[in-house]
Amino acid sequence: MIKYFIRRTLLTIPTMFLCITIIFFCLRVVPGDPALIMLGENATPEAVEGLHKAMGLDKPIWEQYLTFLNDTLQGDFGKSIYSEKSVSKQLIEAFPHTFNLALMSIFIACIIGIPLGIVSARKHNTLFDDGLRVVSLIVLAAPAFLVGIFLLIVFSVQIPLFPSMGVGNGFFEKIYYLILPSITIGTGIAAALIRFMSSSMIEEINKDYIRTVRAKGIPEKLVFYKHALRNSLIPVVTVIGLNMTGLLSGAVIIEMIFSRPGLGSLALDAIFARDFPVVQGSLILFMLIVIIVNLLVDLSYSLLNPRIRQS
Amino acid sequence: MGVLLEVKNISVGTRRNGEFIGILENVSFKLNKGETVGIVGESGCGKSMTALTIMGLLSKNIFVESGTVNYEDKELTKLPTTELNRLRGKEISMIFQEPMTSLNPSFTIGNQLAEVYKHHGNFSAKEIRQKSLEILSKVKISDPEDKLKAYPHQLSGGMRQRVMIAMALACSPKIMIADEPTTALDVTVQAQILDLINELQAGFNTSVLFITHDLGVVAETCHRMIVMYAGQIIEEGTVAEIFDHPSHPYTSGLMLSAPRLGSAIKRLKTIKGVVPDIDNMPTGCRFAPRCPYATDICFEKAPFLEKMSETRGVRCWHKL
Amino acid sequence: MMKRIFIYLLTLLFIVAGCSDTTSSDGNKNPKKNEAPKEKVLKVAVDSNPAVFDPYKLSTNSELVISQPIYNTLLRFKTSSIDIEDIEGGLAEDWETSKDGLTWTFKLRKGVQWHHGYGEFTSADVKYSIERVMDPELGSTSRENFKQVDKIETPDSYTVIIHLKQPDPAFLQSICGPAIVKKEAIEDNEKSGEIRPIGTGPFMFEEFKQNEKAVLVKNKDYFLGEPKLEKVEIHFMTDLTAIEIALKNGEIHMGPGLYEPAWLEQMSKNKDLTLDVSENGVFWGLYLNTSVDIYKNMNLRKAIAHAIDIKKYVKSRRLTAVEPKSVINSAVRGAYDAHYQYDLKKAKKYLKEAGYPNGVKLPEMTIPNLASFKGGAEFIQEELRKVGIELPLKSVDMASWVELVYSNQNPSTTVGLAAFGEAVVPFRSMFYGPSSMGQPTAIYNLTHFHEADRLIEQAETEIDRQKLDDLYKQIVEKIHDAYVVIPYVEGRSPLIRSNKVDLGYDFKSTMIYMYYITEKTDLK
Amino acid sequence: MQTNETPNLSTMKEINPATNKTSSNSFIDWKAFRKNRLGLVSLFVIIFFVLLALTAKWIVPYDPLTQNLLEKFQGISKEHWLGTDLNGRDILSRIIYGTRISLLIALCTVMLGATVGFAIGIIAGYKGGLLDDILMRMMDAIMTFPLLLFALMLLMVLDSGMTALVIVISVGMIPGSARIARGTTLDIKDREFVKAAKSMGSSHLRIVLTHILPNIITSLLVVATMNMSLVIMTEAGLSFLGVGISPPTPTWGNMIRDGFTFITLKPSLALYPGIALTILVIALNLLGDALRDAVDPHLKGQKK
Repeated sequence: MIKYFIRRTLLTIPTMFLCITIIFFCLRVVPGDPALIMLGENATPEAVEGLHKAMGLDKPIWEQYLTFLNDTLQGDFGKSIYSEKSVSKQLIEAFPHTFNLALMSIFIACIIGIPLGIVSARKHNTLFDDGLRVVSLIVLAAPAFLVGIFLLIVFSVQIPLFPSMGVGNGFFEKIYYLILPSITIGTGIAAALIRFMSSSMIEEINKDYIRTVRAKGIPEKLVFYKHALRNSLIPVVTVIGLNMTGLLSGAVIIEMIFSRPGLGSLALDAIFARDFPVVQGSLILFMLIVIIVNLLVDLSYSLLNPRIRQS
Repeated sequence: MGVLLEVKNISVGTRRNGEFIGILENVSFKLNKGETVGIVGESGCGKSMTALTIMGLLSKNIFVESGTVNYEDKELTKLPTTELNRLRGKEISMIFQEPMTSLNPSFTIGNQLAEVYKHHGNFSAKEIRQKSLEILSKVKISDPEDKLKAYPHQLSGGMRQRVMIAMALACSPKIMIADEPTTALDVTVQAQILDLINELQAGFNTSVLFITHDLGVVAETCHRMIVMYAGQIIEEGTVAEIFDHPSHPYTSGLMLSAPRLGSAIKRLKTIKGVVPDIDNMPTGCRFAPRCPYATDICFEKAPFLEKMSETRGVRCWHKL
Repeated sequence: MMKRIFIYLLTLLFIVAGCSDTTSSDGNKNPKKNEAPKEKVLKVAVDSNPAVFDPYKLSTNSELVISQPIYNTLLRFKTSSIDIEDIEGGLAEDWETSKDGLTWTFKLRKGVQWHHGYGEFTSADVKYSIERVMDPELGSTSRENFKQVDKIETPDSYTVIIHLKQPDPAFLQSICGPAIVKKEAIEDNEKSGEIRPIGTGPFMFEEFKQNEKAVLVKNKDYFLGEPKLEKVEIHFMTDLTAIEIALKNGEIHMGPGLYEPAWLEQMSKNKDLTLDVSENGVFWGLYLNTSVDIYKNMNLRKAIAHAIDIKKYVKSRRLTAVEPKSVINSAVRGAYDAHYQYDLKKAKKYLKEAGYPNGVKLPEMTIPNLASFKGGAEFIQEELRKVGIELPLKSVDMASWVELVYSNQNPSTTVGLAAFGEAVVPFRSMFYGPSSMGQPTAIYNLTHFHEADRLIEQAETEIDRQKLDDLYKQIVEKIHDAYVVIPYVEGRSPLIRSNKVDLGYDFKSTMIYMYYITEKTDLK
Repeated sequence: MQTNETPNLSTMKEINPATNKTSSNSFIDWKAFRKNRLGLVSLFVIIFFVLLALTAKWIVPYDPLTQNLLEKFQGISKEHWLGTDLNGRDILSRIIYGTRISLLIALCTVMLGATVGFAIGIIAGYKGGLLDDILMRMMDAIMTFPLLLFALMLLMVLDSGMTALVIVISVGMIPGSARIARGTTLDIKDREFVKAAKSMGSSHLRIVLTHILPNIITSLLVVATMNMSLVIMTEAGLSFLGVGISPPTPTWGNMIRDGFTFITLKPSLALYPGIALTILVIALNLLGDALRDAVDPHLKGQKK
């Protein structure tokens, strides 16, 4: 099993290298010059020149790329062009908020998605199942920012139950502030989970080993919740993993609506301000999160499925 | 010998846009204590369906139209699942054809074996472990200690079939239904499993309902045999009687198309034609279109299962 | 079974680890709803994220809002006024100017302390600050206003004498610009890489959290008296709808409003919110780039100018807009009357004379994708469509738009500019030949208009009021006759505050798109 | 005792009425598809939207671009069935006009993304070896990118016209379809009939065209419908971030964006295009499901 993992991690290195290069060159090609933006209305040409030298943008592309590469490998993402604050500090500050949001959303998605998926599988082909399917489709199809603003208006303005902005400090307050945004994202993923859970559950129920279990006289509840559920959980874990990437990029808009700091809004502002070091830093961190999540999914995959654990 | 299980005029089928389509047509037979009865027939003749009807394991869209399955004083087809579950695995158990897919890949053998004991008796964990080891050695599985911790994919086909048998016989049931247990295994393992079943059958004095398409297996293990064709029983009797003198053309056709070691016949005889489709069953005798001896009557009037003796019966107008 | 429990435990563990944010530096760990109720914390919302904290390089409004309470300037406008007459002493108690306007002497306040124990404020700090603004390396946004400064003398620690090469009518208002900073503080920050602006103002910088908020805490020994508020939190909320909701919830006390009258009407109905509109309007105009061939044609420019019904647009904006009076902000001294009469027949006539009898397709105009730009541009596009002039629009993000404008590639531009004080400053940057975009000495001359260069040069050094006003009149006339800029609205930025806020001054106008926060501001 | 080999009567599974007639699994079994009610309804909805898009120019009650600033934020009225927006333009006509662009973008993006993705998938699956690894690593690289931010950056490079939008979003679609194509190719490649074809010396291209492509076409269709909904949502997201189609052309995305600023004043401004978007996305998903069922016989038994 460990050999399997080493191979998987080694495979990610070329991917990461490819991503870093794409990020670097894509940014250099994007129109808009950070010095101009910073100087705003009265940016005199020599001031622009001075800033370029300060930012090291005057050096040839290849040199910039090489310095960028060996900095990144040593984990130093450089300093923000504007505030000269070190990028890694900004990332460390922004990362926990996105991480909490992602985790809480997945948590809510599982709490809603998995049980409803099971129920929909048990009550297959009934009215309830069809109803659930349509509802989950509506939630899946509705754009996240509409759902978000809807929750905000109802649960924050009309019924002043939840705060509409900020992150709060202290463990419980953070959760309290997380509820609305994570429900917005969570329901979307839950909808996908329901559909996936239900179809994978149905597939398991019709497998041969279920007939053996029933022939052993095991009560229907156990047949369903012990045997069928266990095997149908495996593909669901991959769905969560896949949704993770979508979630991180979707979080950008949710962080905007709920005025939450985080990796998404950091990257977004940096792109608009052409703050290359910050963009590079946050996208690389994005990438690391996704790769780690995929590894975690593989880990839980083998945890659940003994056959892979042995191979 | 007391009658253990009696299947009376069972008809099973499904409903497709309103119209009822029969799969089994009033199948009746008895199973006595300690006896092994074989059900033989081509694939699709309904032999597995009969077994699933007894066990109450029919899939959702197939149901029992009429007829009863009596076991001791209970009528199995009407029993609610909770009560049926008290019998299944304890008094009537079943093993299946595909050992590769019949065990849950995510649980250890020990876990799946212990389940049977847990639900059919209140044993302590230690007792369960003890009984599991005992039953595993009974089915001749080498070093049962490791096997308890092993996962199904780590065992060979034959080994898995032995585990299935162990699970079936764990609570020394009165009846064991074996649905083509050896078909998916290669010949050498097939023989070991058959010997094992015979040995255990004698040891536990369990009566076995053996479903197969292999006449050789029937000859070797069964006392009585039933031949089924297109959802009907067309011939029944002791193995000796039928092998000695098959009186239904289909049965004799089956016998002749089975190659015999050392027999002079070079080319095997085959039965021409194909099993009729269930949603357009021929009127009259269902074997008529393929029967060399068929006459007009066979096409118009459906023959009934004529009882020639206590054990013997044939459904044919021109018995051989 | 064990496996499943283990997984649930694992996820729970993650959440606990994730939430108990190791980097949270603020004090109280106990999860009370917010600080002790009695502690007065004013919460301000701004709709952009600060990027720069150097007071001489401010660009977004969030940076202006953060710096305002931290720093003082030598002289300053009376709070919330933009009238030159209202200029009063700031860190300088008193000042005089020599008759020839070349020497300015400032008497400094005594006993003013820098934040965080950086010592007493002296004339050396003033000298350092002004020389830092003038330093080309730094590239400060207001370097242009100090080009006449010859040298700065500090005879003693409480007097500063500034000598000018030539008299500068706008120098008085320029002195109110740059914040006075402390040399040692700036050097310490550069070494530590920390963000910690140091000033002398009523509030001191405490904490900055990227994309979340900046926290200022009161400066107890502020020379104009101890501030009433305990803390000021400036929240960065990029979505206006989120700000509106926070205002209604009371989570935020002050925030920017939306230019949409229907929205403002609805907000003004809310009984615990007050709506203010800043009197100094942002002057929005369509600037035609005459370096582009098609716009060299005067008749075409005339046709465009007369085709836009400014009154209708201003009327549709109701209280957040006034009709532009001149070619520059009406609050500017020297903004003499000059506007184009809306007359479709005239427009069509000029169009025919310009050689486009059956309409023309203008080159594509790029605008940033901000609501303030989009509304106006779409209005102009629609007005021109009625006379057969097609103006295709392309919306890009701010950075790309800035680059396009600076490299003189935008054939026409709509932009909103704030200006106050002497007209010579906007004339110098917007209508002076050498300031045209794309040239080495470019400032913000989008139209490449240069017919009034001589007049502007004279005005730059004319301190006699009568002569100066006469020059302004001629310049406005020349710009107006050239039809290079077509003003369409003077937007007045709406601001919203909770009734709990007592500003401590009566609000008239603002230069930082937000209420000023002073030591008198209080929370009821 | 050595039992000799008995006639191996084929061990077909017990009769299962639903799959009685074995349909060749490469083409859609329209009979089954017709039975799936939800699938049919969604097909009609999509056809309705396509018709709407095609005839947008003629059936639009008002010119979607004309503003009349005095009639801003009107509610539902006789002339304006869905009221007017912030510049006094008729919302209904803008939604109809928006359909045209949103569907156009969805269609082109999916086709571009799917074809490129499938091509890469087939080559990777068929060739295997180093090429397979390289291509798959590139797919992973794209997969790890946050689609929205990546599209945002690309859009700035290529300026924000319709073609740029299509190219940018289709990049996000490629990895998904490539993976599916590769999976199907690997699966079919080892099948006997492909080996047989190879042994008869038919060229690689012929094998791909005759054997692999037909089987993939059907999953291409299923993936296409699913991705379409993803594309429309991404376009809406991009417009929300302020990038995407320039004004004044209405797309559902930028209509929702404009409506968003006045959500508390007049929620319908953002809700109406939002509802239209949701209906189309649901229809596309249901159609995708129905197609997948019609294609994949083994799943058919359980569904209805």
